[in-house]
Amino acid sequence: MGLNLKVNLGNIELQNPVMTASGTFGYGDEFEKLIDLNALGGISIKGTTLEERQGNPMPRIIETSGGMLNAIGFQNVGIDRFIKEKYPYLKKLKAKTFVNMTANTVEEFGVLAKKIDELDQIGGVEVNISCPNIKAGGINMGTDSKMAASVVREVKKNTSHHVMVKLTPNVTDIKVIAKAVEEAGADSISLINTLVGMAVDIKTRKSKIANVISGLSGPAVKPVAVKLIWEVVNTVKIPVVGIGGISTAEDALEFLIVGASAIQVGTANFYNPRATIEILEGLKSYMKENKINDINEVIGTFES
Amino acid sequence: MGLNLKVNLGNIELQNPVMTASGTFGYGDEFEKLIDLNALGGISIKGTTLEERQGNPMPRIIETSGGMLNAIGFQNVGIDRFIKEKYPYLKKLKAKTFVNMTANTVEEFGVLAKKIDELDQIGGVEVNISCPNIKAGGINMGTDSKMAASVVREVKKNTSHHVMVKLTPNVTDIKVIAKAVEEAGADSISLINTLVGMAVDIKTRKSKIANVISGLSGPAVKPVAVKLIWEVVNTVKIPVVGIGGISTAEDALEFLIVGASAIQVGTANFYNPRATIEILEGLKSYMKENKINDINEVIGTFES
Amino acid sequence: MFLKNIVVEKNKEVKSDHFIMSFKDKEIAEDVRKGQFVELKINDGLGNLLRKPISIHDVYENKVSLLYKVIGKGTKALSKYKKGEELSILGPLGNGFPNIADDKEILLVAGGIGFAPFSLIMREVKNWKLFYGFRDASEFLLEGATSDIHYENEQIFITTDNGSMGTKGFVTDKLEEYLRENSQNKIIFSCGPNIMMKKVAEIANQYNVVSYLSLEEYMGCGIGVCAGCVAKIKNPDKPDGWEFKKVCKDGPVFRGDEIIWD
Amino acid sequence: MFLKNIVVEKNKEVKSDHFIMSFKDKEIAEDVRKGQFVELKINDGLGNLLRKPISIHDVYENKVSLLYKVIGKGTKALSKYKKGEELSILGPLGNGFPNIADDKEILLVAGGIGFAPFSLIMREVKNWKLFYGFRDASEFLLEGATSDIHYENEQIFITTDNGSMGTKGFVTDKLEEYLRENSQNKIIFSCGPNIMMKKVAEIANQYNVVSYLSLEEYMGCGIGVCAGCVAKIKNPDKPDGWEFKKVCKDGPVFRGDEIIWD
Ligand SMILES: Cc1cc2nc3c(=O)[nH]c(=O)nc-3n(C[C@H](O)[C@H](O)[C@H](O)COP(=O)(O)OP(=O)(O)OC[C@H]3O[C@@H](n4cnc5c(N)ncnc54)[C@H](O)[C@@H]3O)c2cc1C
Ligand SMILES: Cc1cc2nc3c(=O)[nH]c(=O)nc-3n(C[C@H](O)[C@H](O)[C@H](O)COP(=O)(O)OP(=O)(O)OC[C@H]3O[C@@H](n4cnc5c(N)ncnc54)[C@H](O)[C@@H]3O)c2cc1C
Ligand SMILES: Cc1cc2nc3c(=O)[nH]c(=O)nc-3n(C[C@H](O)[C@H](O)[C@H](O)COP(=O)(O)O)c2cc1C
Ligand SMILES: Cc1cc2nc3c(=O)[nH]c(=O)nc-3n(C[C@H](O)[C@H](O)[C@H](O)COP(=O)(O)O)c2cc1C
Ligand code: FES
Ligand code: FES
Repeated sequence: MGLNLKVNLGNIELQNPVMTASGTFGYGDEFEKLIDLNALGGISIKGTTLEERQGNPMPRIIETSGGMLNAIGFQNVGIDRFIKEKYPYLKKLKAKTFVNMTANTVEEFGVLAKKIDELDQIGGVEVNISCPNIKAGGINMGTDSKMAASVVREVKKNTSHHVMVKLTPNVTDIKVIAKAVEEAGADSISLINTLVGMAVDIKTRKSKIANVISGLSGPAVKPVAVKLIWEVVNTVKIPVVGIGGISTAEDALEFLIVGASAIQVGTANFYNPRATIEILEGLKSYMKENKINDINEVIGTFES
Repeated sequence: MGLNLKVNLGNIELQNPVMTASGTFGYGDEFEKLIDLNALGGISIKGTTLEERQGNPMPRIIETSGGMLNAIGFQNVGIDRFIKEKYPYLKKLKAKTFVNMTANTVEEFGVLAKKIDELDQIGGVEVNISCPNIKAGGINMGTDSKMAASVVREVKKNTSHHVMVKLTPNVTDIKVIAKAVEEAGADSISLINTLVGMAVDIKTRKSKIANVISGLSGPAVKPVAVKLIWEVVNTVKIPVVGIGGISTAEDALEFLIVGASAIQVGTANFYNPRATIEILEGLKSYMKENKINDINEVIGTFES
Repeated sequence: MFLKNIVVEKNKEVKSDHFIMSFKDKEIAEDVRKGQFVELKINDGLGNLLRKPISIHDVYENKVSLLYKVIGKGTKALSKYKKGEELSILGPLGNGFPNIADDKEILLVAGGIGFAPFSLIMREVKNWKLFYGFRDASEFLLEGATSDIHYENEQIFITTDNGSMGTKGFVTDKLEEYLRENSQNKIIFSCGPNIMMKKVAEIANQYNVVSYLSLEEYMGCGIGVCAGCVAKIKNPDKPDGWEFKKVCKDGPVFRGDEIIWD
Repeated sequence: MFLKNIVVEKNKEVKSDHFIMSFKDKEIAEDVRKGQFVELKINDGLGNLLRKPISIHDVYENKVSLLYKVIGKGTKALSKYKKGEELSILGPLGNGFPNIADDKEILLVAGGIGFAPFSLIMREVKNWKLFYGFRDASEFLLEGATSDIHYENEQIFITTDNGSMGTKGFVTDKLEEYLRENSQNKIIFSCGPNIMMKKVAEIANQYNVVSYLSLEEYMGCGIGVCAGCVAKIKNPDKPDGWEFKKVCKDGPVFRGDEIIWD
């Protein structure tokens, strides 16, 4: 008896709901010796910017209770080198590539989208809007519904690819942001990005991370993520991709049950490089045990 | 050589900066067999309401990675029974009592404050503004700077006690809320209250907590707390009390170094009932090792 | 109530997935009342943040023993403790079962691992009968766990779900059968799944017998400060006729006719 | 690169707080290059979420050994592993030290636990000298950890901070002393604290000797995907003349004259 794990994100189909989260899976190739990349539903690449970036000074990461802090600062090869050096490998995979991108002005988002539009073998773009808007005095675009919407409109104008918009959890009311990006034309929403955090070295009395402010991820944030995803699912009609602390099939199921159409695995890739594959296997076992043939029968079945 | 651990919260002095957090220490007496209550700097009592409340249905708590979720729903004896049954015990302690209180309307906050004003042996009130405003359609008062300010003004009008205002971390910009409550007359600010979270039972596909939405606390949230406290310290002039995941002296020092004048220990009281005392001892050791005579020389020495 | 590190003396699987852990501690041993519990801090990093409540199974000459079933990551980690290792323990906690005059017969009604707190009673009280239901013969804990307690075979009524031991069926049916014949001067103590205890309370009510039930709830603190572990208990003085009482502090044992099940 | 569970064969304290852990694994043993490392997943719940990088200390007939110092909660938990227990291991990782023709003399400069990756070199390469600095005689790892490696006493130069063994002073002073006399056909491999390695790079530069330094950074993934572990490396093609390279993947060994210290 064949189990169906295919899920749809609006106009695109994933062979299964297990994706990798941006910044935790490089450009996929680094994992080829460790797992079968063709088994994954999707791969979101390291956040890509218009120009190559070197990122923040060291130290950039530190472990915390049940999680980790990072402030990488978008070290990446830039969109042109991505297209030349990384895309040819990714396009051959069965896992759909999502080009995660970020910028500091609305216009730059448009330029990036236009370049990505040329790539015919991707699942879509993933727009990381949690970035300071340089023109607007550094306000985080992901925390302001108007800015968020204008980024999405600009991206939509410049590409016909599926546009997934990635939201930050650091807001008072996620519903407002979710609605705004939906109205601006987003094809799907992914969340959560990291929670803002900080850690102090009590010996030096300095930050443990050079950039001072950093992002919290890992199992510690899972309850926050589940709650926000449930809220967004109940607010918008477009599909939602759940992210945040997922490291086991049980975790993934929590997100699917509250209504995520797919999930992304982030930090878990670091401590368990086989996490995605084990989640996939676990989903299948859960389906068999519960006599479910189609994973879509799990999605959104939360009883409140 | 005597170490000085005394700290000031504006007009009041604590014999040391180690307090307990509301809802995790009952009314103090439950701990008398386990620790010397007179050794503590302060005790914030279980959130008290005008009427006795039974709280939410069960289950109310669940463990998460590095933390826990709770939705107790303010089960408490009500202000009148608190004054009659609990206050007589607390007033005799050297640890200063902070009467944590909450309400669903601005007026009710005033009534509570007036009742508390009668108590002559307390450190102050701690106003928990993270509560739905019933008259304003259930919006969380702690996430709206205007509502937060009006609660503080109403409380200040009704008591001459020190007014500590406890903030929720679930906002886009904590600075706005902090400024608003300072301008409204708050004598100090404490934070963080719990992060909103949720957990799903994949077998029943129901929430693991009857109330669905619950609050995340414990070591998992510490990085988020440190960051928010640092932001608030840099925004307001009134003293700030740090809360969130503190379970060791090292944790407490992170908060003091970023500028908290005192700290509150919450969830740690559950798994280590001696946490407060151990933190106190650890602070003393740190001072000795670093040849610091006065804990105030640690506060706010973060180098960014 | 004490908070201390005890040294594990024994931690052994007695039946599949059922372990007995024991340690020597005079203070705790002397302080214990029947039906109380302890809160254990399992130190395997932050995977198990909160303490885990486990009943006091037995006390004998300063040796305290716990009988537990591995059901999740906490009890799994507990089962890994080795002789000589330390464990932080908080207890004894809660109000246990009441003391009962010898002229009354105590009917102990246990479901599965709910048998845990009864050993101490069987050891210290004379006049008892045990109604003990479990799934399969492999889960019978009376021999593995309490081999040195003396009793007559007539004192014990066993039921299993699959009939592999005793009578096939519900333990509550056995209880009712028994009460139908002799309901005078009886008192019931019960511990087990809620669904079983609810039935016990009904039967007790029907035969006009007082019952004391030991409830289980997820616990945060174990000492009454978090209000995480409450049960609905009748109280005519409250507006709705009931209040939420703390299982850890006001219980875990409550009178069956005072519990509101919903 | 492999991801597998290995079975701990030995895990023993060789000097105060310094442990050797060894396990048998043919695949890893055959794959290792000198100066590579592995990432260990310490399973004590969530207290140690990320893997911990440890150099490959030695390989001998399919037996791989790690030499580590207990400095925090991860290494502490690692030291608790017992023979027979399993451990998830990822590796070998990174680019190690280059292969050097026998006519060149390799000067190994080690500071403290930085000695760890050199055993394998001392075993497999002939033409080497070791400059080894540490705090106190009690931290001398050469005997405890590598008793079966044969060398002449003249190959070894020791300095300690307190003079309890070898010469009192900096190991880099010894290195310079040596290079002052003989700097032809030499190459330097170094591992230890940054402050020492920076000095090594300076001396190498001064005497026109090529140096390879093994850097240490806090690591997230160990395989080049998180960019958590970078070092500033010269690159004239980049706008600022340098780029951040990944210590785990592009290193941990870099040429001393290409590293920018700041
Ligand atoms: C007063 C009392 C006495 C008990 N006595 C015994 C006993 O003698 N022997 C025995 O085997 N078991 C006993 N239990 C049950 C025991 O506490 C749970 O089996 C144990 O906590 C499960 O932990 P876990 O991590 O293995 O399971 P998890 O995987 O965490 O959870 C499995 C289930 O166990 C329950 N549980 C988990 N953590 C707690 C907690 N902190 N408090 C309460 N319930 C929890 C929950 O219902 C959960 O669904 C008692 C419980 C209570 C409240
Ligand atoms: C390539 C490489 C090879 C190494 N080889 C050895 C070796 O052979 N023997 C040995 O004893 N040590 C080695 N180390 C250092 C070792 O990784 C750290 O001592 C260890 O990770 C400390 O963990 P902890 O939890 O005990 O300490 P913690 O209490 O977590 O931290 C103490 C310090 O250790 C460092 N550290 C902690 N976690 C990491 C991490 N995930 N990645 C990098 N640094 C970390 C940090 O600088 C931190 O300040 C190596 C490090 C690297 C990068
Ligand atoms: C080291 C690191 C780098 C990250 N880089 C990016 C990035 O470039 N773009 C992005 O959208 N999210 C980035 N993230 C966020 C993750 O994609 C994910 O949203 C977040 O970590 C929460 O998921 P997790 O708890 O499973 O890690 C990064 C996270 C980590 C830990
Ligand atoms: C079980 C529980 C009950 C709580 N009840 C209250 C409350 O009544 N009033 C309040 O202001 N905060 C309450 N809190 C929040 C704590 O006081 C504290 O702000 C929060 O838990 C973060 O600190 P921690 O991580 O040290 O626990 C409660 C927290 C817990 C875990
Ligand atoms: S467990 Fe905290 S009140 Fe019972
Ligand atoms: S540790 Fe992740 S890139 Fe090096």
